[in-house]
Amino acid sequence: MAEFLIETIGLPGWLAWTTVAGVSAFLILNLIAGGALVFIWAERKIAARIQDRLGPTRTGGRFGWLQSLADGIKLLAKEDLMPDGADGLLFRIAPYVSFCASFCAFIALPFAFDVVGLRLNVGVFFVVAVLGLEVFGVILAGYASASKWSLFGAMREAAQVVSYEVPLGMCVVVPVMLAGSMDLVTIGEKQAGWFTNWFIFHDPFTFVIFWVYYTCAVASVNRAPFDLAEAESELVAGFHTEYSGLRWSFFFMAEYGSMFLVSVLAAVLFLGGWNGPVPVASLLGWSDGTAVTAPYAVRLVGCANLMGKATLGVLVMMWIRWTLPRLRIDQVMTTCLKYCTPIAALMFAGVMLWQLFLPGGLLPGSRSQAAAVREAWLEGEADGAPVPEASVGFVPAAGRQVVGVSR
Amino acid sequence: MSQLLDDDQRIIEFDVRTDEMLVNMGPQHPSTHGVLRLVLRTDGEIVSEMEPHIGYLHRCAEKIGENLTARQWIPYTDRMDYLAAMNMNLGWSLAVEKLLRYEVSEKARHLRVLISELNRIASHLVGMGAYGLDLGTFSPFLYAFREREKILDLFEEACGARLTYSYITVGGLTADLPPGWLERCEAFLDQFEPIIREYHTLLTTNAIFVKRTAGIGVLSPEMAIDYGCTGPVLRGSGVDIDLRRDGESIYTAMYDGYAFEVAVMKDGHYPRDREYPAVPTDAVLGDCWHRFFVRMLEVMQSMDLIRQSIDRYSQCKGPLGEPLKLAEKLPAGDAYLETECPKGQMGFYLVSEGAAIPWRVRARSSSFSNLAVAPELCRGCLIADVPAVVGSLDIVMGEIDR
Amino acid sequence: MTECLFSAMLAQLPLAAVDWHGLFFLLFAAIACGAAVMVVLTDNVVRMALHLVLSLGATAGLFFLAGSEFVGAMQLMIYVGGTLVLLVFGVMLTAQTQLVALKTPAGDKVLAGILGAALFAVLVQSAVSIEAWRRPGLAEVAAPTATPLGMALVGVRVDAGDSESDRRPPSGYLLPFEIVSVHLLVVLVGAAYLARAKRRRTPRTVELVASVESSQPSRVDAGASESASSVLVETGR
Amino acid sequence: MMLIATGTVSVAHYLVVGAIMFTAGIVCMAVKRNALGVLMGIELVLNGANLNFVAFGSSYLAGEGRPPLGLDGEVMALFVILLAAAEAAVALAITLNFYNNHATVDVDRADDLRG
Amino acid sequence: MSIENLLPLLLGLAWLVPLASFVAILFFGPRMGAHGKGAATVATAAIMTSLGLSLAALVVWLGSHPVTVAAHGDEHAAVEAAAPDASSSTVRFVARLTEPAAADHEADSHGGPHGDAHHDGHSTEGHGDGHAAAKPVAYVGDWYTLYTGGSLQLSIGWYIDAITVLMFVVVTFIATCIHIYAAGYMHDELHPVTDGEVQLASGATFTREGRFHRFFQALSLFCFSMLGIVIAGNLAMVFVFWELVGICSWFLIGFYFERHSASTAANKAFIVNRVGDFGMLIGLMALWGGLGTLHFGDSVDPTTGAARPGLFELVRPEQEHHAQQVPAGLVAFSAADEVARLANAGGNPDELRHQVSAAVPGWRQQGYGRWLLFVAGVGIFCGCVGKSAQVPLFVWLPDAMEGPTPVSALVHSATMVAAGVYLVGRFFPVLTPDVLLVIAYVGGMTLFIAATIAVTANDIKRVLAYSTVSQLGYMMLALGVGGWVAGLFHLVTHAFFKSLLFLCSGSVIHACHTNDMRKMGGLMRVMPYTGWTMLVGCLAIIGAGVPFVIGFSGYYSKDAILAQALLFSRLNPQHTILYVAVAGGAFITAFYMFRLWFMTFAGTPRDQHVFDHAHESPRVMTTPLVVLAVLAVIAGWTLPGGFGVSGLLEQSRPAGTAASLTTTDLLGTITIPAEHDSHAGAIHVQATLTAFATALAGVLLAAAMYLKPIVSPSGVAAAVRPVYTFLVNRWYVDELYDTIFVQPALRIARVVSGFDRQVIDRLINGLALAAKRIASLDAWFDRTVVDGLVNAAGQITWSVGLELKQLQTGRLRQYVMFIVVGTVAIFVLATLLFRTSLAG
Repeated sequence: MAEFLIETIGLPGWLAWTTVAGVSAFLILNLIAGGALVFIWAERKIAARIQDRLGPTRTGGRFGWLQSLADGIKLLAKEDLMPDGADGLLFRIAPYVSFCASFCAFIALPFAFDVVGLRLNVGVFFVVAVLGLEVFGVILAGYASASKWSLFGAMREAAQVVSYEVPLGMCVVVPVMLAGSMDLVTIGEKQAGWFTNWFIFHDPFTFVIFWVYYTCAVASVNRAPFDLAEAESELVAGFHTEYSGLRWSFFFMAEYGSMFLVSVLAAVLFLGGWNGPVPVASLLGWSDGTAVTAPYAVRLVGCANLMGKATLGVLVMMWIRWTLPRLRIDQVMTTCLKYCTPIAALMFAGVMLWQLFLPGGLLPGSRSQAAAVREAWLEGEADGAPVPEASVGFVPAAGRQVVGVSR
Repeated sequence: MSQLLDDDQRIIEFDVRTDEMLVNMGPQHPSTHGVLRLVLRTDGEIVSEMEPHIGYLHRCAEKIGENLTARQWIPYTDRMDYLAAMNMNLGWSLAVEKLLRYEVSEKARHLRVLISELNRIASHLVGMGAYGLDLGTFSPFLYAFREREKILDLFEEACGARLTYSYITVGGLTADLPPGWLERCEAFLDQFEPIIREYHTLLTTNAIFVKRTAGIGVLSPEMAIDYGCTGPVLRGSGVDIDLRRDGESIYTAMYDGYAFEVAVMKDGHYPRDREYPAVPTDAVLGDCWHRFFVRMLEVMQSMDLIRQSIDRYSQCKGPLGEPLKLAEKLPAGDAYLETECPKGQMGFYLVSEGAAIPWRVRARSSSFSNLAVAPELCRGCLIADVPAVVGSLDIVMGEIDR
Repeated sequence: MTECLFSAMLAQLPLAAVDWHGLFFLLFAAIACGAAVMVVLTDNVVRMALHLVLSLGATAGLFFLAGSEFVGAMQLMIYVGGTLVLLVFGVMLTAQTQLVALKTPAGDKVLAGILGAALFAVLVQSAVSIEAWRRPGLAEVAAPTATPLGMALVGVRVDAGDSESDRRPPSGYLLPFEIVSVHLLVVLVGAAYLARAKRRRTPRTVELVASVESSQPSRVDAGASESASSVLVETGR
Repeated sequence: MMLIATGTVSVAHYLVVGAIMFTAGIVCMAVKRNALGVLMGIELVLNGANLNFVAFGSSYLAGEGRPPLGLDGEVMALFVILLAAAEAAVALAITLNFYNNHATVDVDRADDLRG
Repeated sequence: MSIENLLPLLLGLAWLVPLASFVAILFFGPRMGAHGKGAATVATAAIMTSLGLSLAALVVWLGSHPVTVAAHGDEHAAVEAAAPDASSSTVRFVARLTEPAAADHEADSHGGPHGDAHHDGHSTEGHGDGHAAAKPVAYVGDWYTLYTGGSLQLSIGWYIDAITVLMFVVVTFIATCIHIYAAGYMHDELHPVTDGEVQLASGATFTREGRFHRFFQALSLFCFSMLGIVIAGNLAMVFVFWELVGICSWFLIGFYFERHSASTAANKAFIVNRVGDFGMLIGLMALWGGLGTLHFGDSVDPTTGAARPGLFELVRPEQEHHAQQVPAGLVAFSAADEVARLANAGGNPDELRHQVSAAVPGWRQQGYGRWLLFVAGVGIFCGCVGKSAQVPLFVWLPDAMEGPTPVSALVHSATMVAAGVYLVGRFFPVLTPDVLLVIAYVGGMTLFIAATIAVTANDIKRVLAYSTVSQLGYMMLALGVGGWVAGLFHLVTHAFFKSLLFLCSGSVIHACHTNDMRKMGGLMRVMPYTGWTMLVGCLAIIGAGVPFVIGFSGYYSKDAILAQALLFSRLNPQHTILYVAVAGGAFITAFYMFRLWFMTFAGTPRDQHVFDHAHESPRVMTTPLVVLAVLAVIAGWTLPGGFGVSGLLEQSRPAGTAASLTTTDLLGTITIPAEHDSHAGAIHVQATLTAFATALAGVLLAAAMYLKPIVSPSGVAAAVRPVYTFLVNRWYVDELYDTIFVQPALRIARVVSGFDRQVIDRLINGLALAAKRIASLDAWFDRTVVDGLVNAAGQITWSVGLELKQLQTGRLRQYVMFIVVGTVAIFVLATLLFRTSLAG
């Protein structure tokens, strides 16, 4: 887009880049805010339907589709209370820390093969890392509120999120291993084609590990049955007990943002990303560069695909929330450390062995192999300018016998 | 030195030490069933001590009873266990009738069984739904209330009120049933029966629910008896007492000819336990799960009793009989009667000096005794277990504070 | 035509000369240094932690700017997301009112300031004294280093020259990597063991425990009575 | 500001930032009485050092030729981060143990073994 | 997956599975079921898995290299089968590593394009002898390099050709049978065992825990080691597994180690083997010192990535049409003096290298290095002598019968003793005609000596043991006279029928609780399965068959040996004795085998008590017998399509050995005949008839002496009393060794110990006394002067410490400041001292 601005409109480079950055930020910000509105409304409707109710019906005419907006306006107008004895600075800053973490992670998320805020070479890692920062805001909020319930909530959240990052990380590494890259776009591209190319269907281990990932994702964004940090029957409202108004709504947006984020991540890592179950675009001969309009259409379809999958993930989370009771904190930790982590580790090893043994065969001695990898890499580098998605699979990719360089 | 340490019996190991905290759970807390205040002393997530503070709903009901005639006090009994007001009415009415040595008509007797058992179902539905809420699942609560609303509809039709009925009264009931009520009641029972299976799916057999309740808050039969626990709490610990079978004759006479089996585990089995989900392996007799399960069984039991009473009631010809006068003179003397209410054994005591207004009125509340055991059950558990334990006791503050 | 004019006008602005890399470097460096200084200046531990997060987060930004994406993400994940959460956890576990903000004698502060200034002078002097280090970088966008890094960890060095001596160590960083892994494991086990303290019960609490042990023998911390005066304060913190 | 105008960051810039962080960390260790504050000082020190490693290893910042450390710099930085995590875990455990035994985290009171 | 990847994978797994079983039993053995009963299941499952994988490998092999033409019967066909260039179906594949361009990363695959790509690259160039130029199909490569130093590369690798695959199948198959059999045989070990043969000092009976799982643990390790030898890609690996086999045999023979005889036998086997291994080590050193590689096949230099030729290529280089020659390395090594002379003449290393390589052919003509190659071959053969129990190191094998019978079966048929023969077969290309002659003579002696001893033995297992030794002699002889296929063919068939015989004898012992044949007789009635299967075994071992029509497996292999020996003796009349030994051995074999069978199964019971208690063995033991019996019959057959063991073996005939070769060397002129020449009509017919006649004569004699007592055995013994005594005492070999080696050693030891006690001890005692005196003097000095000094020092240190400890304030923050002060000070000092810059 920046090239387009520079070449066609003739803007100077810095302005073009600033514009692009601004537009991207605007889009993502609105995606989160708008997404939160939609999801909150959806959650209300879904919860209501699950519980034999109707949910909001009036606001906005039909289906109460403006209900979340109305609530938002109400929250804006509400007084921002701060308890006496609270640590003012931290109390104020906490919701923004949470929200920013959730927001920042969106930067690296691809929505179609080139619709991505910032294509990072270490995209997966970045997203998981930044997502982990969200807990910091929660801890600050819990501490700064000067409320025991908040403190309890914060402690629970800290313990839970730090623990669940372990199996989550392990699950995330599996697609990275299969794609041979930490770049989310590359990972998505590796799954192009029919739905059988999706990593979830790559082998039995990845199928299992997807569900482990989903469980851990639900836990790491604090949704039922792992919503210990805000368990209303125990801790009143957990870390945001003392929050109201806009600040509270920031926590809320961060929560829904993270929910959406982990769902998008699940879709990209396991469910083929923007690739539909059937490669319609390539079947129609729409692959890049053949028709002028095709890329845009492909991108749109890709976005829709990804959004659909991610939304499905979010809806399942809602479904779970309104169906299951909440676990106890020790049971949550047990689930993480005694079940998720070992299973993830086993599955990880399984995928690794699958990769090692099925396509190639026993790998011969490593010394000369290492030299070969090195040669290949240097050769590739000499070919031309370095390619961002260049990557080396440490494990032989399907159909290749030896470690090779994939580009 | 290390040898010394090893030998010292007074040395224990424990996790990272955190500061102890005093935490108020309630009186404005989402899961304390009304205005109960629980003061928790916690060490991290572990509750080392718990103390219930009560009295936020005290209305001097007993004192008021000493200034009203026996029938005039009926509405005040409604507000004790407001979730099972019919049973409260019945208890007080029977106590007064015991003093008067009065016997109601056969038709009134069957109608009283019908109405009080129906209210037992309603009460247990609230207990069950709210328990789910305590454990963090919202939907069963609404499913329970949906069915309870249908019972309240029936009550409204019979007596005009949805919560505070004052329907059963000294000497009978205030009015006979309207025409067609019995059919609607039967229709309700028919559609309600399969729904119980849903509840079992959502809660009783749900793995997380079992994890949260099985083996938690284990109440030994001895302790239950020592603390005077009654009702499902007592039966959940395996003590086979039900006043409908074991009570005073004036009360058991009401259930004469009714076939029912007390919902209590005997020899490792519940009555008719093939029809219900199996007891999970983790569950220990006397834990939260068993208390909950006993309530679920009692819902079924009450449905049976209602079906029987509908039969008998419709066979009774003749009038229902008028209740006693509003200012009926009471004979001098005293009477105490306990009845089996949904929450436990509710006792009413009155002393009369011969006037229409009793000289003394006292109530023995089952929830009060049941709550008293909560500190024992909560000692050493996690914070999350406190709502689970207190919820499983199914208390009503209106009855405790009176 | 007008567009061209417009863009020509824009090109005249001094902004056109802005080097974004330098700007962002300044931004992140300012945050990193400022927050680091704030860590020193703040007395409240929790706020110190906040500043530390800022500082380390900005450092991650500096890593990204230097082209070390992987290290930057690692910094975010392990340092900020893991280590600091752990620290804050520790702060909360020990968060008694009088401990949150311990005052330091002014003399110590002055002394430390002087020493710090001396150290800083030495460090800065050595940083700028080498001419080669002051030579500005070519600022060519280098290839991402994540993959070479991964290869280095398993023993393939793609950055080094061809000669045999350049390829030392021949096994790459596999061995250090394993050592670090084992080290981490040992450390974690040790830390878990260390944090499980043994305590002596005082006789008074023995009775108390005895009365409790019948129901929940293992969970009760009876040793708390030693510091009961401090922990039973109603305010909690 | 000069940087913005001339637009090139050199290794020395990173070194200076590292020096500031390092010094701040040292001073932090020297003045904080709270054990966790000392710990935070250590983290700052490690980070300052890390910046140096990355700066020397960065091909972006290097002038002609290969950067002085090359990939080794980044690998070192990685190991430093990992070991810092380990160090924090142990230090925290020690602190908690200290807190358990002394009901305080004041390092000035940790002088049981003084001469 | 292509075959060059698939075969190493399959065989590698087959090789490793027993190791896994060993590890599992090692760690969890006692916990596997009651008394470790599950260990048998684990070990059996492991070896069955190996068998399955080996069979799969065989199928894969046959899929790519079908055996289309018979090696037996039709000599022309055999010739063609041996000449791959004539039969296009046989792919000549040499690891592509020989290509200089192996540096690119494709080379890592140890594969690359299929061998067809450079099919016939050499043989079609039309040099004289197509047969000699044929190079067998082999897949080579390394899994893992353990160590690289200088030119030495120790690696775990594979060298897979037809015989490797075949040996895998044979070894795993027989091991499977034996595992199953042992699960039944060893069931006593499931419970505490009272060993009546152990005398305790107190006179009480000895009772110990059962060692069921330990038995299977060792068995698994044994299989692993044996398979390791078979798959090994280089001599170093062979040596390692060679020693592993040795230690396993030590475990297994000494399984009842409480028994004095068992522990002695185990030690004996071990020590005797070490003697041979010493020779092997010498051979190894000679090869490595001269050639710098121990790989059989061609390998890749680990540092440069260049191809480096293996042993076979060095000894029989391809450009010399695989004719044997002394490798340049060995020549230069032994011509060290000449090289030194060149070096002294000056010139840089490159020139020197050039000069040396130019001079090598000349030196080779002068005979340099020939001895070295001879020594290397004989050295390697020494190892084989030990392991395969050849003269003079055969004494351990009969004693090894102290182990449980399944062990005997395994040791004597498929594993340990086979290892030696296998190694000679594997190493065949490197062996010079002189070495071969040595081998042939050693084999001939062994075969004759062992056979004669077997005639007089009465212990059923001992008879079999000596027969094994004798049959091994056959194999060695066959290899020695150039019968490569014949020898290895006999190895395979012998594996089947000898394990069958041993298992049968085990069954008999199991039933009779005695080893003594003189107490048996007439067992056929009570043990029909055992009897019949043992009869099959006996028939197989004597090579029974209808001449020129069909026969037991031994018929084919023995015929081949006989024919080859006959041919050899025709071409080398001075060595006719070898043929005589073979023919005579055949006669004696037939005699003592049927003596055994008649004494055991035929006739009437000699000891009624034993007979009454005898019973047929359980199904788990008889089933392997039947299976093995079937194989003992058919293993030698060649199917109408041409498929057969010998055909398979023919595929891996070493390069350059298909033609006869006449050399004049260290031991005179020797002609090693081409093997296919022995199929020529005249030779073949004569050999077959001789074999048939000798075997028949032996059987008839046995029948005459033991079935129908026409000739009284005792009468015969009395008639040739000196000979009989000589044989009963096993040629006095043990006594000879005792006299030559053991007794002198003991005598020397006694003298030395006397010297130790009389002289050295006294000297030391005197020294000690003197030291004691001096010490008391010293003590006084110590107490007054030294202690005073030390105390003073301590006092000073203490008081200084008291002052200095003030410095240790315990204040963390102060320490930090100290560190900073120190750091800054070092910087400043450095600047002041070195004056360069502040940065130092």
